[in-house]
Amino acid sequence: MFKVLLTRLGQAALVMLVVSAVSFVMFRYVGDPVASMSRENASAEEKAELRRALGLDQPVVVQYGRFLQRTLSGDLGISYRNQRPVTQLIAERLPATLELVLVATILSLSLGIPLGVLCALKPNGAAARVVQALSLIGISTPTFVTGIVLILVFAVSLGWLPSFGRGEVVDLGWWSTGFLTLSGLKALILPGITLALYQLTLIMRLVRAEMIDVLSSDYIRFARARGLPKRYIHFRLALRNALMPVITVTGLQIGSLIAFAIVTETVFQWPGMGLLFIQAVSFVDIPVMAAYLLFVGLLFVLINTVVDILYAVVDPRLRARSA
Amino acid sequence: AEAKTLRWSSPTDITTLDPYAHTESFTTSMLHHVFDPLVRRGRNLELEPALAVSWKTVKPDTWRFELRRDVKFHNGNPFTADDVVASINRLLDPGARARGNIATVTGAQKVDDYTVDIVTKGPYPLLLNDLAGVYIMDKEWMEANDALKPGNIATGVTTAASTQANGTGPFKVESYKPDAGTVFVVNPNWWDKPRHNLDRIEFKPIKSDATRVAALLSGELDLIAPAPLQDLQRIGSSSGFKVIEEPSLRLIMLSLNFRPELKAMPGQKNPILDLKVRQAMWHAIDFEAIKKRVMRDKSRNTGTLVAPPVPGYSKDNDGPFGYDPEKAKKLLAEAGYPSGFKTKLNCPNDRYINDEQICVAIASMWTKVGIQTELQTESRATYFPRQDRGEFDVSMVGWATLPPMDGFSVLASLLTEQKEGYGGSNASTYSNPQIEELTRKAAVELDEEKRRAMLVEALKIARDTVAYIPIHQQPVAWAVRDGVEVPQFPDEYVRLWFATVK
Amino acid sequence: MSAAQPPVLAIDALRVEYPLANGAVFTAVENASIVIQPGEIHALVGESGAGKTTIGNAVMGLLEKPGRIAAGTIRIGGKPFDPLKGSAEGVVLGRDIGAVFQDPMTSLNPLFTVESQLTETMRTHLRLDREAARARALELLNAVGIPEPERRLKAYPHQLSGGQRQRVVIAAALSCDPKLVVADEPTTALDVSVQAQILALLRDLADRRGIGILLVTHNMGVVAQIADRVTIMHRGRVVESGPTAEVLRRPKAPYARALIGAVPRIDARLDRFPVLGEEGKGRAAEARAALRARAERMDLPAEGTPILAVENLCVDYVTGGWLPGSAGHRFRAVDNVSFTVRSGEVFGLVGESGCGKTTIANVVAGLVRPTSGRVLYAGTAVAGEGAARRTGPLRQAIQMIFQDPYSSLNGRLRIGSILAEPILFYRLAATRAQADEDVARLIEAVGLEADAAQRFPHAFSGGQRQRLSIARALGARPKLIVCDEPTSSLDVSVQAQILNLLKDLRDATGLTLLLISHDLAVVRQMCDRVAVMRRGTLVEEAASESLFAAPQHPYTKELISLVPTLDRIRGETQAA
Amino acid sequence: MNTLASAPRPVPRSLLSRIGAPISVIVAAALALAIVGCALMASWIAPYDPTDLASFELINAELPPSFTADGDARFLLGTDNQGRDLLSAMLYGARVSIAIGGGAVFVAATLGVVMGLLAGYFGGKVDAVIMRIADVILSFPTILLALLVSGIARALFPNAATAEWAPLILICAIAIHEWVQYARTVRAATMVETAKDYVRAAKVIGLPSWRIMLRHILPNVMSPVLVIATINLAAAVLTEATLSFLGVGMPPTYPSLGTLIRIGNEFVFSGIWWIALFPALTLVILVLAVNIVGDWLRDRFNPKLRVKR
Ligand SMILES: Nc1ncnc2c1ncn2[C@@H]1O[C@H](COP(=O)(O)OP(=O)(O)OP(=O)(O)O)[C@@H](O)[C@H]1O
Ligand SMILES: Nc1ncnc2c1ncn2[C@@H]1O[C@H](COP(=O)(O)OP(=O)(O)OP(=O)(O)O)[C@@H](O)[C@H]1O
Ligand SMILES: [Mg+2]
Ligand SMILES: [Mg+2]
Repeated sequence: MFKVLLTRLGQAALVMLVVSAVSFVMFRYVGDPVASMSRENASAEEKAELRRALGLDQPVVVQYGRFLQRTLSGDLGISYRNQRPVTQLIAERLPATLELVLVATILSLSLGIPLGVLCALKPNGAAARVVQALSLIGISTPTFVTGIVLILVFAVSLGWLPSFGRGEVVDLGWWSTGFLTLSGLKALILPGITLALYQLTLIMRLVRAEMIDVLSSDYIRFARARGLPKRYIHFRLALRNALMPVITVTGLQIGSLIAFAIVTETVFQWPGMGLLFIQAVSFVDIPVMAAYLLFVGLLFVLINTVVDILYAVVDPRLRARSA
Repeated sequence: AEAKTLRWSSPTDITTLDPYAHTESFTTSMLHHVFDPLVRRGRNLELEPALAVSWKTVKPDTWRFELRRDVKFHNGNPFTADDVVASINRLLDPGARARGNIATVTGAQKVDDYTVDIVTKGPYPLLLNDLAGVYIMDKEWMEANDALKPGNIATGVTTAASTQANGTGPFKVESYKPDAGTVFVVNPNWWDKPRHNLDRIEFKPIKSDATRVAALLSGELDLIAPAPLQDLQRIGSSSGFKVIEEPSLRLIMLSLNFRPELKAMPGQKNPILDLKVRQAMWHAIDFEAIKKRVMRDKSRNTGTLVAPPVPGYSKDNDGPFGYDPEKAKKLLAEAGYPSGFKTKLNCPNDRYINDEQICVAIASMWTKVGIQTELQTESRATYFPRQDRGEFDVSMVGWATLPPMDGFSVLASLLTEQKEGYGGSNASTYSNPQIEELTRKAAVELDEEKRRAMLVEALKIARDTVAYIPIHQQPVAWAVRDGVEVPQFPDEYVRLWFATVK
Repeated sequence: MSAAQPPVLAIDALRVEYPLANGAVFTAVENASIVIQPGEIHALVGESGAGKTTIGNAVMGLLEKPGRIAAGTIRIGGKPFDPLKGSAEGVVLGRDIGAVFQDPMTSLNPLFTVESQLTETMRTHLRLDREAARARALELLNAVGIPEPERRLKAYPHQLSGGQRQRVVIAAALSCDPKLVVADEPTTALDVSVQAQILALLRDLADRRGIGILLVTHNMGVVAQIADRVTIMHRGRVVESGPTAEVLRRPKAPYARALIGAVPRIDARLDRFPVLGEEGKGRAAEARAALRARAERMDLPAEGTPILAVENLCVDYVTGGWLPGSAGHRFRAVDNVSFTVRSGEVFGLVGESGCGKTTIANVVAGLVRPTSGRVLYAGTAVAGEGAARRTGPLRQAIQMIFQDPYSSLNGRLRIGSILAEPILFYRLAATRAQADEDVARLIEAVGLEADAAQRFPHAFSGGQRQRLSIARALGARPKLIVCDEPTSSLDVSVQAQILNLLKDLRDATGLTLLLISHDLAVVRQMCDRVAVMRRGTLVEEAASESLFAAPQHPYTKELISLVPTLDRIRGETQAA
Repeated sequence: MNTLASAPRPVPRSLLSRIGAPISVIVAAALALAIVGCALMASWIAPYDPTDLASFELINAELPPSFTADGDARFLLGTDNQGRDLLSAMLYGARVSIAIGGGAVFVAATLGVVMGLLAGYFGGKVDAVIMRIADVILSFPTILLALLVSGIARALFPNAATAEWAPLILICAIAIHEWVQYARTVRAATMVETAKDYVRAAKVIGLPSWRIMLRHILPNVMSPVLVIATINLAAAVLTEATLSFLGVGMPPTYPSLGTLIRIGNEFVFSGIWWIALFPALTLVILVLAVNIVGDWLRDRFNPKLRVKR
């Protein structure tokens, strides 16, 4: 057990190392912070000096070496765009994003799975068709359009929900939550739905596809032969067999939502990680991007470790294998 | 009386509360609510006394400032000459990101508690313009908070001043959360007589245009600045909201490649080096159509490189060049390109108002006269570095002459060769000996009349030689709910100490 | 058994059809009628693929789609079966009808423990609470003879041996005291002693509770031992039906006569298994002849020298502990087993269900890594210490017939491609067309029609699938075949043909067989030498003749004594 | 005696019913084919060439569709903000979007399936390496990867015309990111399938690993792949629009469906609905159709469901 976790930790370190190295190669192509940081009438000398101050005149290898050195001594640097320590920025944004992702994931799982099962039970039923068509329309509409339409309807026309931001948040030590105030909860609804839509469709369709296969298997017939209640057969027995891809995809989705819920967070000006990141990209805020990508690397190794463990929880046949 | 709150939004956020750690104009404008400079821009952008009540040049390189008495910082500390000296020294520190804002200043000396001398490298006509952007900080506070050294967003140096502000300005910072919002509350002890009636300002950045508009329309905001051009009509026609607009100082133009070769035609002579070709390119663009269709009649077409309020502007220079595709074709033929030539056109797509659309229109117009234009647009993050490296044939430039708000900035940055601190944005290597000379003379000319004449002359040469192709002056368009009165300024600063809400 | 009570099951003139993909309709059952009175065990026997499973499924409303009841009626406990609803009024599956599916391997959901699968049924129908259900589940596992029931409750299906799974399925079927049990070959994977225990259990339930049982089986001994009545089917039709003694003693229909005549004997060794009709006729026979003819003598170690040596083999399984790397619980399935198989012989491996036979087979086939010990093939280590990677010829040499015919065929591939695979892979045919021809010949050799190549595995009966796996193993032209219960789902006549084929191939080519079987009669007829296993260890090894004539170990003696034979016909023993 | 009776049903069956597809699938397939066909033949059927910069006039910008009150008969679906004929822009745009979306999905799915099979089948070190590479890839959003790919491409081929290279760059950029999803899904399913008897049987036959993976395991793990692929098609088309906006994709003189939607979206507020609506509708119809056909195909993959309807 310990050994496995240690190996994973070692792998995580390796992943982060590679991520940071690739980032540094990449930073040459994402732009140059000098342009966004200098005054309009800065002279060429001034820009060169700024470039020197940023260390950008050095070869990439040297820049990377410096970054590694600093990172290893625990210093992730200061953002160019928000003059704050990057670690602090990430820590500040994490709660907002996690809460949003939590809502979206709960929404998509709690709707996607039952709908998927229903669609599998009656693949040709009218209800199943309508649900599927709607969900597909949902995902083939770009997120920014969905977001704006929701805002126009629920914020502008009806005035029920706020159009942007997190509402009032309550600080619980280092965590700021929007779950404890009415305005905070209201603010979660629209971005939550927008974010959930893609995931919901994906989960629904995956569940449906797997369920259709599972339902034709012998053990389901045997369960029928034992007269177990339909609900039990469908939602407990069969569903569990259909769950592997759902777990996989949900894990991936949670990871990428935490990291890159860019469009939704931008449309709703949600002060989370996605917004932080996209602004860092458009500003070429190298310290934020570098630290951020490290964080995401770690995040994904963690999530995927959890997912791998979940596989074994769901499917006992995989346990011996991991032993 | 109930508290008057103004809630407003813009797409960008405040970078830092340390005025010397950055050179961003939006942050500068925001911090102006918290800090005062020695001299400031008045309602008509004229320079007027702020923390300094008067000034004179005691020597060509020394300016003496008489300071305002009985001014208190937000924390109650009195404002004195020590604060000015400490502030200037802090800004002159090699570690200060904004040091370039007073590049010609060499130091400040306290004469007495309320008099300060500021020394420049030589005669320097634009000192006051520069000082309008230098906010005065509190020496004792800096000492107490270990912030005497400046922060710098580039080197990652932060101090207490990065997240806390103690100024003399009309508002105090109550809270500052990046991307979530900044709250200002009124400073009841401000030295000036407030022309605003605000108790509180809630600033919330919203990056997405559509969301910003929606938030205004849903009543969550009182002011959005800027408001997207294509939504102005809708906002204006919604009851309870109005659009306010004015031409901005920002001029949009096309920069032309003056290197020996074009990227689009490697190995061949650069046709753009021929004046006739440049004139043809100018004549081929239908600016009226762009104004009407793309800019929705909100822009102001121009023929020169500075906006009317800026010193150096002259009506004579500003006349339209005239849309004349036939003439353009003729000029091209005369220049030896009867069937045109190939060029690339590069534009940002998230920097200027409708930048991409303007460029598609221009590319189409040029193609019609035979200039085969390959258009590429990209985000500002990658666009500007490439522009700086001179990778473009024809590219879009926006210039607002900020912060000095003087035509000299166009000369010094766009029209001169890249050397001796000049030509900072002239990566396209335009060069004209007369302009070089005029620029250097204007730089030290303290007589304002003469200086302006030099600027006008240089800009005329630029127009005659088609150094750049000016397109138009961008509009500044904001939207407010009824009952909010905010004056607009062509430098696009939001100055809420002039704002009232009902 | 009062006559006033309606029969638990009354099938009248049933016809079941499977529409096929190509638009044709296949009639699997035609005009079948069966009546089962309370307390009666009704055996349904007949050729593999005759439609026995189909009848059982039809009764339960679980016909595999697109199968349908095309004609006839079914009454359960007197209530008519409604094909639209898929059930009879007031009859609840699980509670009123208990089902044992033919395939125990795929009947259990792989993701749930034995406990949960057993108790859910009881909690649903008997409204027991968790504890009570658990207690009863333990009782049931004991009743079906699963050792260490406590531990097995926590096990997942893949951790059980074939026989253990089959017993779990039986336990599940019996758990709610149903009035009718449809038991489809419930004892194929069981050793004779466990089988005897199960049969006694069924008989007891029928006698005491008046349960009616539809018992599908191929084992005539079993029929003789416990069935009250028997129905014999052939190609979808009932050819004979009546009281057991009468039918077994004096079969009238030619097929019935032939079938009974083909039952292998345990008391004496014959040269060949008796088959139905004349052996040398028909397409199947031609195909088999062709196979034999094609076969050339393989270059093998001289007959009689060891070809396979299993040395001190131990295999542990780790169970429990779902966190990766957590220690879990070790279970020794095979404990220090050694034996040697000589070239060209048929070596039998028999023993208790769950004693580790399949595990050994898996090790020999290279599917399970031994914990210690090793396996040598013709002198080279192929598993365990010092084993080299198996490459081409070595791989081809050892083939295996899996115990579970259902899951060992890839459901997404057509039979044709499955069978062609080894042929093409080892370039045993020059062209694709020739490979297809070989496939057709193999299919015919195992008694199916060549057009089976076009179908998918799910459209076959259990016995047909088993034959297809045999055909696949033969396709590779191996030198050693590990046969794990190769004929458990086959009726005696088909079984005879297949076993004869294997024998012939051995004679012709020197093929070596490692035969795992519970059917001691088959073992006696087929094997040259036999090893007997119990609880992971080898208890006895001897030449077949001497083993059956004079068993040494008490366990062996017990096994042999318990073999059900045609002579002990129930009605008669009772009368006697 | 033989009951394999082909029932007397020699009714001639039409081709369609022989395929056995229900009407909805046939309609969907027809629609998808129609859109793809129109896109492929854009240069012949489009009334104008929207990529020819000389062919449109800014004066014609934002004209409503010809069937509305103040529409212009020349432009059936109206014009965009540059005065391009919207119908032509859509036809050309669909070509770009389908090529890029389809290409990216294809490349990503192929790569992902192969990686997933390898990781799931071999486990151990192979798995660890592939999955950690996947984690690295996951750490970068598509945008950054696209910037990297296009930056490198630009560095390697400084003089390549953007419009020709862009689709390739975009396909690479999107696929490099997206394969991970397939890989992890396939890996999970492969781990389960590998333990099943039919795979063990294939191992005993001695088939090489690649063959077991491709022939035996693949068909059994395809169903989630098809689901993800059909859904990702929409996502890829929209990603292309985002990337083009960042300057690493198609130039603005060659708008794709996604770009048209993005541009049109800016104008919806001001009542210019057609620029966004028609391209969005096309995309929705395409995605819907592909998904319906995909579902049906998936069901056909499962032999047990095949004979149903
Ligand atoms: N994967 C596994 N994990 C844990 N225990 C297992 C596993 N596979 C088999 N066993 C156990 O190992 C023992 C031997 O199993 P094996 O399948 O070899 O038996 P067998 O002799 O073939 O029995 P049968 O005749 O019933 O098929 C059984 O007790 C079984 O429960
Ligand atoms: N889904 C199906 N589609 C088409 N034909 C099928 C299907 N299922 C079974 N059959 C065919 O129906 C016939 C009867 O099958 P059934 O399973 O009832 O046989 P069985 O008597 O149980 O045989 P066995 O003893 O081998 O299990 C077989 O010939 C089989 O090929
Ligand atoms: Mg059967
Ligand atoms: Mg076994």
